Amino acid sequence: MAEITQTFDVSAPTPIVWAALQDVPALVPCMPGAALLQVDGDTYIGRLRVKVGPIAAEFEGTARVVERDEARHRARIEASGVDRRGGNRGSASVEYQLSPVDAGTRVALLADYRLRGPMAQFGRTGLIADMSAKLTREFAECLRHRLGEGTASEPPRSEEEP
Amino acid sequence: MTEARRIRLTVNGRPREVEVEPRTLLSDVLRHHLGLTGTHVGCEQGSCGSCTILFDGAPARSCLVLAPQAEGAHIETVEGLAGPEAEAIRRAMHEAHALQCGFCTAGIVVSLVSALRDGIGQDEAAEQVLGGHLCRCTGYVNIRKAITAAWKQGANP
Amino acid sequence: MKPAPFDYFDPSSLQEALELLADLSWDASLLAGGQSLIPMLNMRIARPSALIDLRRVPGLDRSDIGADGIRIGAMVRAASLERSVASSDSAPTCLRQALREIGHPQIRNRTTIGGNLAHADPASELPAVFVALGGTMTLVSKDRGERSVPAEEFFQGVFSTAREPDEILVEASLPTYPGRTAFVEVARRPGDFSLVGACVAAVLEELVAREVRIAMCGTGDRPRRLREAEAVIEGAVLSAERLRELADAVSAGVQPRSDLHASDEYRRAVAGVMVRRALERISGVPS
Amino acid sequence: MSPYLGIPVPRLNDDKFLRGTCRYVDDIELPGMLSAAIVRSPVAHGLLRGLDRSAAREVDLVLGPEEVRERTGSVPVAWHLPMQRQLERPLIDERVRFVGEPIGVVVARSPYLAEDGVDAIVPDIEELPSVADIHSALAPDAPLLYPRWGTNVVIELETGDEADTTDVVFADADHVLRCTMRTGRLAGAPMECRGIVAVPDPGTGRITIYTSTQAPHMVKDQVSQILKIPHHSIRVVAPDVGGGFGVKDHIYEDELLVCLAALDVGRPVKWVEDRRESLTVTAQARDEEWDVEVAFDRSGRLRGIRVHGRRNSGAYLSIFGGGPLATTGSTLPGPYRWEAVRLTGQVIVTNTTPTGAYRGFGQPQAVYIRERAVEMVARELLMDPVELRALNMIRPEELPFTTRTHLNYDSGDYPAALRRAADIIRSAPEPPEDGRIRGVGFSSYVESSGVGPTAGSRIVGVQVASYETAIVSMANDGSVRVRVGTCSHGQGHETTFAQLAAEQIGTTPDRISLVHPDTETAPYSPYGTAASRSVALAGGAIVRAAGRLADKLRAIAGELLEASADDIVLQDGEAIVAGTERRVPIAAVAAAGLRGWPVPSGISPGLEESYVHDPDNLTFSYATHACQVAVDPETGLVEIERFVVVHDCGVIVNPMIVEGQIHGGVAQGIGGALMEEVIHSEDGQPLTGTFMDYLIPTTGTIPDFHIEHIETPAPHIPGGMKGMGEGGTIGAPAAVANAIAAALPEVADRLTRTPVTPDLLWHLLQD
Repeated sequence: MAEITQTFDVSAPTPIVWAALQDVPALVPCMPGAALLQVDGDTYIGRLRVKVGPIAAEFEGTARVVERDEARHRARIEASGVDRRGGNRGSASVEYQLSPVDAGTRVALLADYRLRGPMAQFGRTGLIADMSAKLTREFAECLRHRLGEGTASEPPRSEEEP
Repeated sequence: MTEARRIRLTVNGRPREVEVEPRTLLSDVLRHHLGLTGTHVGCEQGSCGSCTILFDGAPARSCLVLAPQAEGAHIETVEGLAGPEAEAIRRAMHEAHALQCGFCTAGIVVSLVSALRDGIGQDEAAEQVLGGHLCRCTGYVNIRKAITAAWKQGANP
Repeated sequence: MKPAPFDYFDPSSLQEALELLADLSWDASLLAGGQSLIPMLNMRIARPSALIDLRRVPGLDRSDIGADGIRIGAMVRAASLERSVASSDSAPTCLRQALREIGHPQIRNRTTIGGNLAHADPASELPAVFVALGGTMTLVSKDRGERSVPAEEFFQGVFSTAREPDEILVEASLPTYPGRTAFVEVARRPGDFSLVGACVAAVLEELVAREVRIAMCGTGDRPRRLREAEAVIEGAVLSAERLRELADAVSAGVQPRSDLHASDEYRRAVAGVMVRRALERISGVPS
Repeated sequence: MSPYLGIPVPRLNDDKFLRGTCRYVDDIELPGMLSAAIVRSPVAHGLLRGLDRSAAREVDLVLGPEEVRERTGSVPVAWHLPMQRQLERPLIDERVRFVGEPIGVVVARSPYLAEDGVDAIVPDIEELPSVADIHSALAPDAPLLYPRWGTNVVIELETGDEADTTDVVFADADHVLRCTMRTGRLAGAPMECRGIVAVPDPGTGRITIYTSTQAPHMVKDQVSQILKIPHHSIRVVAPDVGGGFGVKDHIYEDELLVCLAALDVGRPVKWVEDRRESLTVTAQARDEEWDVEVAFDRSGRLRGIRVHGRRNSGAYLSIFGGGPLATTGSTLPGPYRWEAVRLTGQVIVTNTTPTGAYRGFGQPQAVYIRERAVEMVARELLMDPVELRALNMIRPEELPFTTRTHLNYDSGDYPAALRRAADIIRSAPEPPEDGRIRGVGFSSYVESSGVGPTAGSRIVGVQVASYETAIVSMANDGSVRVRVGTCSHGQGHETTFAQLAAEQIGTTPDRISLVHPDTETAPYSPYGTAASRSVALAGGAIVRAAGRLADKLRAIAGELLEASADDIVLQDGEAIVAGTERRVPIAAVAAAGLRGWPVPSGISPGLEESYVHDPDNLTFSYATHACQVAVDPETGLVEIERFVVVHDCGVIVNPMIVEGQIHGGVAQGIGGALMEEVIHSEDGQPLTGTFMDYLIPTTGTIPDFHIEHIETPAPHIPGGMKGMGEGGTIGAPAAVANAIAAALPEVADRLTRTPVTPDLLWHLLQD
């Protein structure tokens, strides 16, 4: 289990950023190793490949937008998948909150990862926490570039509670 | 390739040949293809040392060697250990009651025999070499006694 | 606990190995000594579709300890380097000490220097030594040829390095270091991965320390130089309280993570202790 | 003076282990044999819908929940306590309750392919919220593992003195010490994992089972009951067994599934547990929390001890159920006089690996609680902990002594062991000045061993027969076969039992062989080798059976030598007319006895004698352990520098083997005190599935020991032996913890959990 928060600022105004965030298929490429296989309303069927050194897993599953509060610019996505080859099961809850700042918009990401199976039982290193942090960091970094059309902006700051 | 490969190796002085999947562990080759079940498998994580064999003369975990890595290698297992050092270690372990359930014993015999052959010091053997083996029965006390006895004897045969 | 199936290749030349690696994409693993990889294969945590065994690649198993430093082929076994280092007077003490902390003799007879470094286990001892002494990794790929990466840039995270998927680590080298060095670690049992390990180097004239190098393992996702801490004693006269200041700076400078075996607070505090003890060892300053 | 007893006879069966010709389960290869792998739950709690096997190719058989449920009865709990909510459960239930719970079996041509098959199967499980520790399991809104109970508490236990009588003692005492203690979860971790080869005989419907077990007859009973196979169709053989320590005292779901699979494919099927399974699925132990109160007077007199325990049972009650908690209760008084002893406790189910028997079985907890508390009391009174113990110890002249918990201590001199251990450790040379802090701690206990009498088992609710039978027979050449139901797996019975028989029959131990544990030849013994019982129960039976055989031999020899049987002495393989030169080899006597003539009238032909041994009491070994540690306060690393054991296990048959048992037992105790702990994540994922994460002692962590024996025979056991196999593990953790506390008085009162890891100790030293 790992909880990671990431916040970053983009120069675009909040409504624009909000709109952009609603286009999930367009965001998928920002998730390293992720691929969208099928869309069904607010449910997205996809695949996520993760690899840390020799350790690799390929999760197939669904992501659903479970909360969308246009007014407060807040939404939560829940995803869960199975790594058929490795017998791992993963689930994640990603929440984002937009707030206007003078420079544009502040994006706060809160991701909560849960893993079951051999990978979760690999005790020694802080592997899972590290993997999740890396995923979220790269996702945030990519979002920042897209949403801010590459304009200079605050690099993501992150905290973790592994 | 995943399909079986022909592996040639020398085991206890005899040239042997097996045809196995490349993922086959050397411990399984020895035990289940060559019938040398004296080498025991205690963890397949490289931690317990029960499966220790001599790989080109040096102690190694046979559970951490893939069959193809042993192509052309000279392997010695507990069954093949002979000579004064081997008998000295066996006698010392018997007389000191250095084994109980006996499962980890083969690996320990292999490591200690090679240490005695290579002229490794007694303390090094009792700390470093024995340190690479887990035993759940003896608390190691009598194994160290056996090392003391064998090394004393090795010094003046 | 048996490995999942994989394709196995044992190329007989570096060129052949590089071509295979280039073709097989992200899902191939390189096999050196296998003492870290094979346990992961057995537990099926690692399940590469292909293994490329470097066992038959010529020229990777030579090491050379000379006046201009140490060059170690990727396939040199820890045990054999241990022997060459023991018989050399120019090899740094910390290397000898760190080598003896790698597992047990039965493991060191198989494990290779290249495999140990490329695996980049954050608790592993050797990477800290290479970071502290400013070592260099030589990487080769089919398309881009050879490049050198400083150890500090090579290690990038848990099991993660600067090695591109199509690259092979062929050699690791250490420059000569003019001063004294020491590697000190705390582990729960002899031979276990370090909870915290410190590699320390300093040139000492009287009790003035120069060229100070400090790198830790077990205190984060990779071994790191602790420059702020180094600065605390660089050019200074070593004394008991100076070393205590240093210990505090070390503790402040590391970002350890909690795991089963120790909390981040523990690692933070003990990191300072290890560095202090290592310096006491090489300087003779009593605590 | 006996020629064979009390002698360090080197073990008779070492050679095969030293040369690799021994045979463990995984060494058995049979024609046409297939391999099995177990399908396990990846989640801690959920509704089990089935298995998606669509992707499982290259397998010969898959059995899932449905097929298994159709054909199996329920798995019984063999220890029934009052207020126990679980007496049995299905082999595969409608829901999974811990990670690793078996939910199916795959059979294929090799273990590699069988594991591929397991990988290809995706369990269909609807995940439920889980609880991984006793506190979340007791929370008012906790998810329930067995909703129909309305609670996660499976047993509520109350033993010893009544609440009110205990209150009176506590009210009258000068002081009451209160604290909460915790013993970490342990794994038995024998070096050989579990394993089975199941060999069906389609022609006769019989099945032969080779399995790594401490109790072949228990396995047979369970296979018959759970798989509904008649007893006479089952044969169970224990080959060489690579350690048990309690975790191999019964058969597990895994082995039962393999038997089913073998019957289906009609071919031998082998399954060998891997180390991850051994450390995450095989029954675990301890994992308890205790509220402890000790009432005492200014004078140092111990008055009462009152504890409330919370035991983490894991997903269900394993075979011996709440037995460990009950045993903690009965052994709580230890070697001291108390006016009141009371234990209440709860056994709590959680979504973790089931806990069961492991060396010590509840007694290490009793000793840890009591002996830690006793040294806390000593510290509070500024008394020497040795003097405090001596003041309260039962004196030799008070024995036999009945405890507040109704144990009848047999014989010995408890204070003598304490004094001697203290003298030895305190005469140790001054340690070097190395910046580390030294401390010495003690632990005194009475080991309840030789389990033991049928009457006792009946009272406490154990459903398993606990007497032992020995059959001793002599062949024409004078060689002797000894058959018992206990099952040596490292304890050296092959040697010890031979010495016992040799002593009676007057022939050398090497002429006596212990028959390999096999339900076809061994007398019934479902309890097997466990609970420090083999030498007292089976050994006592051998003394009697061999004695009967010796009487018969003397009678026949008398006939041959024309002397009175009473004048015949059996020694060194001969029958001799006392004080004469007239003698005849035992072989000649044997030949006559087996031929049937010449034998005296009234003596039946044949040379096979048996004895059923059901003593009227347990045996009570005792000891004091003394330990010196060196603590590095900056790293929290603890080194055991000295360890002293002064003990009494009655008549010692083979001192070398007894000391070996102490070495191994203490080493396991030290492991539990300093480094061993099974850890589950908060959502029930086991995190200690390797020997890199579950740390057992290596040679560097165990010092040489100083051991001294006191020998007070057990008055009620033929031969006078007392069981002692668990003593080291029972006493050591408290001695180690007390030594650390003595080294660091500033943390002594907060040092209340095991294991004492460097991290834990460092944290205690910080605040």
